[in-house]
Amino acid sequence: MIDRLAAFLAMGGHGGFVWGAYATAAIVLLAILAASLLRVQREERALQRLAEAGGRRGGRARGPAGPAA
Amino acid sequence: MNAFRAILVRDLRLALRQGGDAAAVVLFFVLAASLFPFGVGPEPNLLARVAAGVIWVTALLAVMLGLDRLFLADHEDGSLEGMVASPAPMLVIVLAKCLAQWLLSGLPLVLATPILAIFLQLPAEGLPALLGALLLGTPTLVLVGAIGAALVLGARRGGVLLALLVLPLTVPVLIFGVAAADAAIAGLPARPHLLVLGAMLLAALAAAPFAAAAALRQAVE
Amino acid sequence: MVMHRFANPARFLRFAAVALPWFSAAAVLCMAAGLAFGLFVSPADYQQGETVRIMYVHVPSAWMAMFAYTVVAGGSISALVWKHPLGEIVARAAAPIGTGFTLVCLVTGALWGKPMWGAWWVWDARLTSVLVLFFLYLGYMALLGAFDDPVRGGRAASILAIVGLVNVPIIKWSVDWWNTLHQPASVARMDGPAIHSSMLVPLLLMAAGFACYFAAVLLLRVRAEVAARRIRTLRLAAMEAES
Amino acid sequence: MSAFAASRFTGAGLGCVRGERIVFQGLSFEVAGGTALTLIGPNGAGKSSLLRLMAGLLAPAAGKLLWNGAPVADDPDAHRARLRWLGHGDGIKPGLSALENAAFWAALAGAPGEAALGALQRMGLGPLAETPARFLSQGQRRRLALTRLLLGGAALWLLDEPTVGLDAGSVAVVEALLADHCRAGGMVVLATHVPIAVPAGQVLELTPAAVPPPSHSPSPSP
Repeated sequence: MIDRLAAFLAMGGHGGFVWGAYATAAIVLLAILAASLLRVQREERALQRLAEAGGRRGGRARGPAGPAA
Repeated sequence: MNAFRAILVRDLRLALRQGGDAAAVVLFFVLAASLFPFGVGPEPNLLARVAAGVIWVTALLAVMLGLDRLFLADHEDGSLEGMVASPAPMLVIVLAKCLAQWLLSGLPLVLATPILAIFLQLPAEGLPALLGALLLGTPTLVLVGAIGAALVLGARRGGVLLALLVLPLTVPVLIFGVAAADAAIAGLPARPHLLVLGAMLLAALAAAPFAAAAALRQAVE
Repeated sequence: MVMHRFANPARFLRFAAVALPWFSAAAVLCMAAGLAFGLFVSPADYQQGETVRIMYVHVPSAWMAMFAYTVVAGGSISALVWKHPLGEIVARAAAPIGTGFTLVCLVTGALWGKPMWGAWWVWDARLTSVLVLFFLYLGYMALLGAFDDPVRGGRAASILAIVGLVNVPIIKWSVDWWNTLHQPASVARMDGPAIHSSMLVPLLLMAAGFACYFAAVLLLRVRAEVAARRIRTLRLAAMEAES
Repeated sequence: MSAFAASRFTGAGLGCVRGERIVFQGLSFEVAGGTALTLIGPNGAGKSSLLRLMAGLLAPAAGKLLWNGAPVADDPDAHRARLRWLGHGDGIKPGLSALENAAFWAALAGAPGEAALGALQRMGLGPLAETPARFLSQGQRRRLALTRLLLGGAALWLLDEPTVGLDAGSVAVVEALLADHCRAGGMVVLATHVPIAVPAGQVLELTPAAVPPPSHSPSPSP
């Protein structure tokens, strides 16, 4: 079993290149995904906070800033 | 079109009175190209092989350098919004300024090319094709560069950003410009390459002013 | 003409909430199947051996790099020509993903070139075009952030994206011609062997997976962009209410 | 001073957005031939934006501009032919002489070259025609910029704070210029912080807070 796995990983001597290629794709795509997820959470949490803050001070600000759609 | 003539005459008169900018572009071109022998070594037939490419790339960079002032001076002193609000059509403004810019920075490069051809051991039979290619190519570079110059108006690092935006778009002109000279050196006809450069120039003349006008319009908003 | 037309594109947010899980699931499934077929089932190439498996990542990323740029340019056109408020947001959201795919394509191209020709970078026609596309992406994003006013940057970048779209075919044609001029016929072209049917399955699966990934992340980034714009509007309104 | 055909310049329900800020909305105005409209209000209230909108430099986000009832957007070239714009920047090139500067704007306005000298004399800059603009004082530069208004016989003058940084003498010259223009049937719209004596006309005050914060009721989205 182990040697079949080793042969598979070796990729006919070009293992470094093949796995390098797949690793690159994985790293770049996951990095973009992570960055996008973080950004969405950060922006939407800030929007939520701002909307609530707007609601609490509604008295002074003309026209209450209703809950974010 | 006295508006076209007025803008052209004004820009030429301003540049020739100040003198500095036009000379700076040509001096950069000659200096940058003359650096290559120090880099790749003075060995004649090596230089001969790369001469056309070196001349073209440095000409390309020289034109880009001269372009970021194209609309900036007018933008800063209020002339640009005055011109946009004037009856003169936007395309006329853009074309007049591009012609003035080419006469000041494109044409002098072509005139300085023979000197560099000697410095870089360019084979003699390649020179006419190279000059023809530069004559057809530099106006295209100015027209495409004008779009970039209008786009970066009001941007923070205008100058270097202009080159980053526009250089990728100049690859076709560079490819056929050098190919024309190489073909002539190899004894092949350079005409097809020059025809392609002419086609690119016509396309740029037709399309670039619209993009530059759109960019100017939102720059003076 | 509604004044707050970009205040809250509620309809889009509802669509995004529904579509996101589907795209995400499809992306994961397609890529898993693609990897399974690509790495295990499909045979090694008689000439290139195992390195041909790099194609299952390299080629789809090239396709996506091109497709993403058309999304950027399409969004820019709808923003400038039809004044659609979401156009610029979609373009702004698609650009980083497209850049990522272009980067993947270039790196995997080098990793494929090294074993095949012994050189990390080969001025192959397609690779060179992708390199120029990479510069176009960088130019777009640099222009986007070069202005203090995000709307001004958006509009300038939209014009550049359209100019870029017009130039992409011309650049591609010139680079192909240049490549045939300088490349002796003997060196195998980048597309390697004719694609054997058993290789087509993983290729298309990976392409579908990348496309669904692109759609999912695009929706995420558009949601983030809409939220960011709403925050700026709220802050401005609050500031005016105080003054 | 050629008399201008009687005409009306009106704006209906105009809205303006700069960046993501709604500068003003639902704004209307009317200027008749021979009268002036003075825009006043604190900074950021949208005086300049309204002027730029009238000049066609800025597209309105809502509403329409009408000239004698016809929408201006239908024929922007004709609109630009009948207006002269003077913003904060003088648009004067120090490297050129006063006459060369004036001749440039004359050519752009489609006026004959000789009109430039006449305009210079009208503004009292006749003797300085040949001097390079960089030697002119601030007041003289402003008057040189104002010569642009006299070229090409435009009915509508749009001036953004024309008298900023001017001494009393120059302000008087500006006021006389506006009076002559209105007497000849022309129109003037100017934004200003300092009082400027203007013949018959109205005042439009722009207040920044004229805009309620964007409502959050889900407005009909695109």
